[in-house]
Amino acid sequence: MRHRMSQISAFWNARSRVQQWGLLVPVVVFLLWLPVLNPPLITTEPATDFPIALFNAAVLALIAIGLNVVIGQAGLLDLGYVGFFAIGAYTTALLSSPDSLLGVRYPWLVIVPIAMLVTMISGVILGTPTLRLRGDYLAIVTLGFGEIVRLLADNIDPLRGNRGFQNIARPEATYPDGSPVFSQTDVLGFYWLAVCLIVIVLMLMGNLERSRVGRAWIAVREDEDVAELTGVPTYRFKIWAFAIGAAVGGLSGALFAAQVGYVNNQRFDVATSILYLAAVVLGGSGNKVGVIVGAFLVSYIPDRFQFEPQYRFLVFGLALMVLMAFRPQGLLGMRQHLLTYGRQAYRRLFGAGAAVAPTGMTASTRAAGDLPEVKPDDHAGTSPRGGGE
Amino acid sequence: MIRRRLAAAGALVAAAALVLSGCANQGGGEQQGGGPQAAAPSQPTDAVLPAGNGQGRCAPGTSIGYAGTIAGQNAALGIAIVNAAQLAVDQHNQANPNCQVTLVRADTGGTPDTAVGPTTALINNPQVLGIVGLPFSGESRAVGPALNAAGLVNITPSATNPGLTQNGWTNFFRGLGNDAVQGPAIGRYIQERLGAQNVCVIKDDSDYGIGLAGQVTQTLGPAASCQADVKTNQREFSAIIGQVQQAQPQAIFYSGYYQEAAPLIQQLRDAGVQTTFVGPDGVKDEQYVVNAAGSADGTLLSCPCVPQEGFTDFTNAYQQAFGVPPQTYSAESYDVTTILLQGIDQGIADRAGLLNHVRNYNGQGLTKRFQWSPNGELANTPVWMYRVQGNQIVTDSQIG
Amino acid sequence: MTSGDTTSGEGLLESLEHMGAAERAEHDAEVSAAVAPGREIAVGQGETLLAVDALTVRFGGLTALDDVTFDVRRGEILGLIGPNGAGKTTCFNIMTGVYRPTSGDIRLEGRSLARMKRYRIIQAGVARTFQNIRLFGAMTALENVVVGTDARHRTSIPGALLRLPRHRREEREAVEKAMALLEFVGIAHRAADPATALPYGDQRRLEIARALATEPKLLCLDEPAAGFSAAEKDALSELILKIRDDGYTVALVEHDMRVVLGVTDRIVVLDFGRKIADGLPDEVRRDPAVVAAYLGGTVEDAEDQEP
Amino acid sequence: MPAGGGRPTPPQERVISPVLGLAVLDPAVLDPAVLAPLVAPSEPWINFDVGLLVDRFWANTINGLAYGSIYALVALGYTLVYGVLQLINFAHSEIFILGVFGVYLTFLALGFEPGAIPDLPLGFIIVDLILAGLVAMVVSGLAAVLLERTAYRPLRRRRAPRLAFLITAIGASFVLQQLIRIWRGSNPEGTIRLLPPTPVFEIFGAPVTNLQILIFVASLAMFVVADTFVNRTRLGRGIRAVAQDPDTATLMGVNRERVITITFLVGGLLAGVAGLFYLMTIPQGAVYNGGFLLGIKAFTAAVLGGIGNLRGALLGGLILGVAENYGQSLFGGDWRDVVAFVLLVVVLMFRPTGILGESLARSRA
Repeated sequence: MRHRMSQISAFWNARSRVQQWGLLVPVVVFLLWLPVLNPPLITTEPATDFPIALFNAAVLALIAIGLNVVIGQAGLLDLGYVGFFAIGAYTTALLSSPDSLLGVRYPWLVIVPIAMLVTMISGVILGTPTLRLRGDYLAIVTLGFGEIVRLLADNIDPLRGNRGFQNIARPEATYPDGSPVFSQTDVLGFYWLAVCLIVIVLMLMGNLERSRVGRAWIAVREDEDVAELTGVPTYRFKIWAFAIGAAVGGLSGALFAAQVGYVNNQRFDVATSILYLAAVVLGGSGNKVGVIVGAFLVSYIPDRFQFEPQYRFLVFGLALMVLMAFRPQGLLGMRQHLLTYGRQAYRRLFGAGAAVAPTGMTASTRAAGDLPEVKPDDHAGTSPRGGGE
Repeated sequence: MIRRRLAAAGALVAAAALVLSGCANQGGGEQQGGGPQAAAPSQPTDAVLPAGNGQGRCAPGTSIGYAGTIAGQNAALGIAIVNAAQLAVDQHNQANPNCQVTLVRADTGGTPDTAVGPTTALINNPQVLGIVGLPFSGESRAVGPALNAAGLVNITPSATNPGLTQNGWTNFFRGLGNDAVQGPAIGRYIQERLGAQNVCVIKDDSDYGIGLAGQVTQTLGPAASCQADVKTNQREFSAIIGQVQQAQPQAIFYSGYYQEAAPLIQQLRDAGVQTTFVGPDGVKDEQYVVNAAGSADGTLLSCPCVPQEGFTDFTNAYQQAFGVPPQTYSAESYDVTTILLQGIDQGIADRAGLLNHVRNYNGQGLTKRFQWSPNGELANTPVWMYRVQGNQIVTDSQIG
Repeated sequence: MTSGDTTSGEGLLESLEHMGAAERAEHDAEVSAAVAPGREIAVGQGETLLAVDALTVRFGGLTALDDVTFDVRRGEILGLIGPNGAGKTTCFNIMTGVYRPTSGDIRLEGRSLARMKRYRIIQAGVARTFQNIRLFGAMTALENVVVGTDARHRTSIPGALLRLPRHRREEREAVEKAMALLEFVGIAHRAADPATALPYGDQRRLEIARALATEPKLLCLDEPAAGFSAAEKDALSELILKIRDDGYTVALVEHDMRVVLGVTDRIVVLDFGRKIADGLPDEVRRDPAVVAAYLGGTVEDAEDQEP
Repeated sequence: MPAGGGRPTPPQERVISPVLGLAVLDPAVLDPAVLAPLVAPSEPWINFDVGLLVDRFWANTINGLAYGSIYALVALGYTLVYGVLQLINFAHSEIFILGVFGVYLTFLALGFEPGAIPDLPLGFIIVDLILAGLVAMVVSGLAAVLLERTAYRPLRRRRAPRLAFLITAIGASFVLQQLIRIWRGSNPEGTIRLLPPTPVFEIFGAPVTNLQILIFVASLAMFVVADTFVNRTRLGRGIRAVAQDPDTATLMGVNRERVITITFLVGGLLAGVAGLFYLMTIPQGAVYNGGFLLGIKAFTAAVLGGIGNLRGALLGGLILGVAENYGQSLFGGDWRDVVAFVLLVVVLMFRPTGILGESLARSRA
């Protein structure tokens, strides 16, 4: 499988951007059409509605893309990401549910930017005191943050705890026959919306990745001290990573709240955060396509194979362990393209005819997913504190 | 020094409360006149049973659905319900060779987000004519609008939040009394029969616990003099015990489930708080008695469920089929499944027909008479008080 | 490590070998224009660039630097030498903000660096390499260098998200410049390789290129020759001189005396955290205090000691 | 009577007494007419009950110290492993709950039955408790070593990145939890209590029970043993050496793999003891997911005190136990966990490496 993956990856990296888009468009169209096709072996019915299963997978994919910014790119271990998802969902609920004390009902499209802004701000609020902490402290603090968000939803009366908010706004649109495009049970519209959002977010994230922002994140992940000593304002970019990751989390929360139409404090617990983490790690932390695949597997497999829901989490835990033992970099290895004009630069370097060679060559080493050689001190985990001593 | 003297005085008051409550308890027992078993109703002679008259005819593949948790959180409750529904369907199919009904199970996981997909699958399955479920109020809220839009009749055997029938859904029926029935009954019981004028209401963080606590607090009025909150899965209650010790109530009402109630009562008793402890149906479970490790004796447990020990046929059949005695809400589930099966036997083959059947239904079940108001509440909802005695939950009296 | 010949500073781009002399000269001019834009060695040469003023650093009870004062002058290569534990790297760490001075000050063109944030120090114009090579392993060589150029970039997050014109201009220039720098240090042919896949010597060169990419006024090289063969050391010396000639000021911590004496314009000697000598290489090698510090032997003896 | 149907109470009807701490007693709050039946905020959602805090100060302190001792024992396991491997051993909470089950199953094997408290002479009970504690230590210790061997060692062999260790730990945590669930079911085990707490004496009017004394003293003793082991014995020196610098330690002849095994073993043994004390305090605690929250709290305690630092773990555990209790009295029972996590964030803001600072090795230097 490793070989196959690397072949695919090499093939992909050898394509020009136009060719890549040419290949991607049919894939996206196929994905959009998938719930309509409802193919016999792939469908999750009769256990659960197939379009809803796909929609849930898409929401998880969106979450994974956002979490990937934090974990995969900036290397910040966030165990409380569900908190941002919850804030997005609750913002949507508060601004549109009749149960809300605010007493307003904004349209969903108006709420989405607000929800993203609110989660971004909460990301900054969480990040400001905590992002000066080293990795493992950050992990436990973010875990605490996720719990705090859940507990606040529980404890603060206007957030209605377990009672929740009903009748949350959905995007408003109707098919020619007058039936709503976006409804709770007929989620084709929601699914298409989710896929479109994923594509848009992917493009934007790709733009970020191929800029000083993405490079700063990777630099922080690789060696924070050196990043700073190379002129990267690490603290600021870590907060940006949190804020941007949070915004995507908020977006997915708003999407989720709209489809279900109901939000309460269930499902925003640590276990859910860890599920998100698993999606990212399973597919390949740092690889945007990888985390989408990971999210799809984490969401779809339990829906598809409901034979023994008893053993779902056992299988899940085993899968994580086995995967880490044999393929710690995830199904698809980590690889970012960090230069907007990198392709041109490499091609010019090796001449047009040799365009395939360098990418192919490097891709084979990278796409095999081999992480860079681990330095001994890295393994022990002690990141050297000082500069060069 | 002053504090110590106060504490001593507090102990006296607590002791007095204990004596008082003890008396009240005894009084209740005497009023019922006789052993606890005598209070439990036996199977009504006119109860409608799943078997019907054996003449049922329906199209092959005709199904009813169960939507609720099977493997998720709090699965035990869901399993007690789905088992009883299965029992009803099996008994029906055995007695009616020309009408073989399938029970389609949809595992909602018990949470709102996971409930939508499986429930939608039921909605999209044209052979499903009616649904038993959903067990919890939260998930019921989440999928209620969709079920209503589909015109799919939906009888819950256990969701007791009063708000569920206030949504204007025409397909939603409740197979038991809601918290607005149980709560005031408990409140009155505490005030009138226990004579408590100073009550601590402790609630958990569930929809159920909060809603019921609100009802009880309202009924108690100023007597509800202290309030405390616990969290699901909390196991250590020293702070709450401190609060109770400070308030020195004459009764404690715990609004929540047995998982937290058991350690709470045990730690209360360990701390020397002997105040009468009252719990709702969520606490009424054998596990409560076992887990309280001898501290549960004297606990009063209310339930909008009718004592099951009298329904020997049902209890035996359940025990035989699943190896365990029926649990809370099993009988309710059995009853509402029977009502759906009745409609199918009468030749109803579409959802609208079955919905109509339930809406106009008037018949005796094991647990009570079933006849619904237009918004889906039962007209007649008995509430019973049980009590823990000698490490057994025994029937005390009907309180509403 | 036998990569000495492939890493020598001569042009290594395959394509360059097919160039004519004229083309080549033109190309080199382009490269150095990109590498050292707008630098004029003549202007200001010899004036104080970095002033280390009565610098004292203590860690707990240990005094790493004790009242050290020296200057780095514009356009020179300053050697900073001394036995192990003399405080050389500590000195670098203070210059780049890794540690903060206990007392005393350090000023770049009159601005104090003592309390400046690290990345601000880089932007102010001090860049460094590391004794134990520290590259961004998940990046290609080219990307490593581009990270250095980012120190001078102004693109905002929205600018990057939406690919606004400034972002596109900066990106294009960054790649151009980074390629030029790779060529300058002689590893342009490895531009597309992961940094960690490079041979040891090339990794050192890559670190230098990354540091140069931040457009420093002062480049601090921390034992750049460690682990090098003789041929590699010669090539490195050549590179350091070339860097100086392109208008940079260089501070060099190095154990290898051949390299130090070969390239430095001036040497500061530290011993047990104190400055014991400061002068031209020839003066320093004859300084009795320095000789005494090096195990009582001569500096020539020390040359033979591999660190 | 369910008039509200989920309608919120209009804001002007929510009575939050301006007098802090007396909100509960405000008659307006209790006026039924004010309360909508369903969403009725029959109390403000957060209290500020200084009176209760003062009143319960000593009781909270005593109880917090006893419960905090359990945190501390579990925290020691986190801190030891972290000190040596820089790994958050997420599965340590499951090692702990295995210990709890070890105690429980020993009770069952000894013939105790769930429900009532057995009537046995004190001597027998003590022997049984010690026996159960030993079994728990063996179970937890073995499980920890086994976990290390099967989950972490292969990763070390492959020099896997750090994140891989953490994910494996999370996976192992899931697996252990689910194995217990499949084996013992998802309901808590029936309660078995051998030693009901009885007050022995009072401190400032707050009763101190035999159980609290036992747990606190025994935990301190375990800590001293662990601390002495790490500081005074040859194996302990090995642990410190590896914590300080794994490579140098290896060069100096320390068998790193052996040290790691020992570290996990010691952490497991301490978790086993914690399991005994936990089940004695919370007899309903034997449930498959019962270790999760306690594990997170214990890890919080370890970080609070300064992870990698044994004394930090003890201090952090005790502080967390006490602070949680104060917070509950002050803000209300449902704010307990919030208090714990906010405390963590606040402490880390001012002391980024915890109260006593990091490092198993350095704190001893």
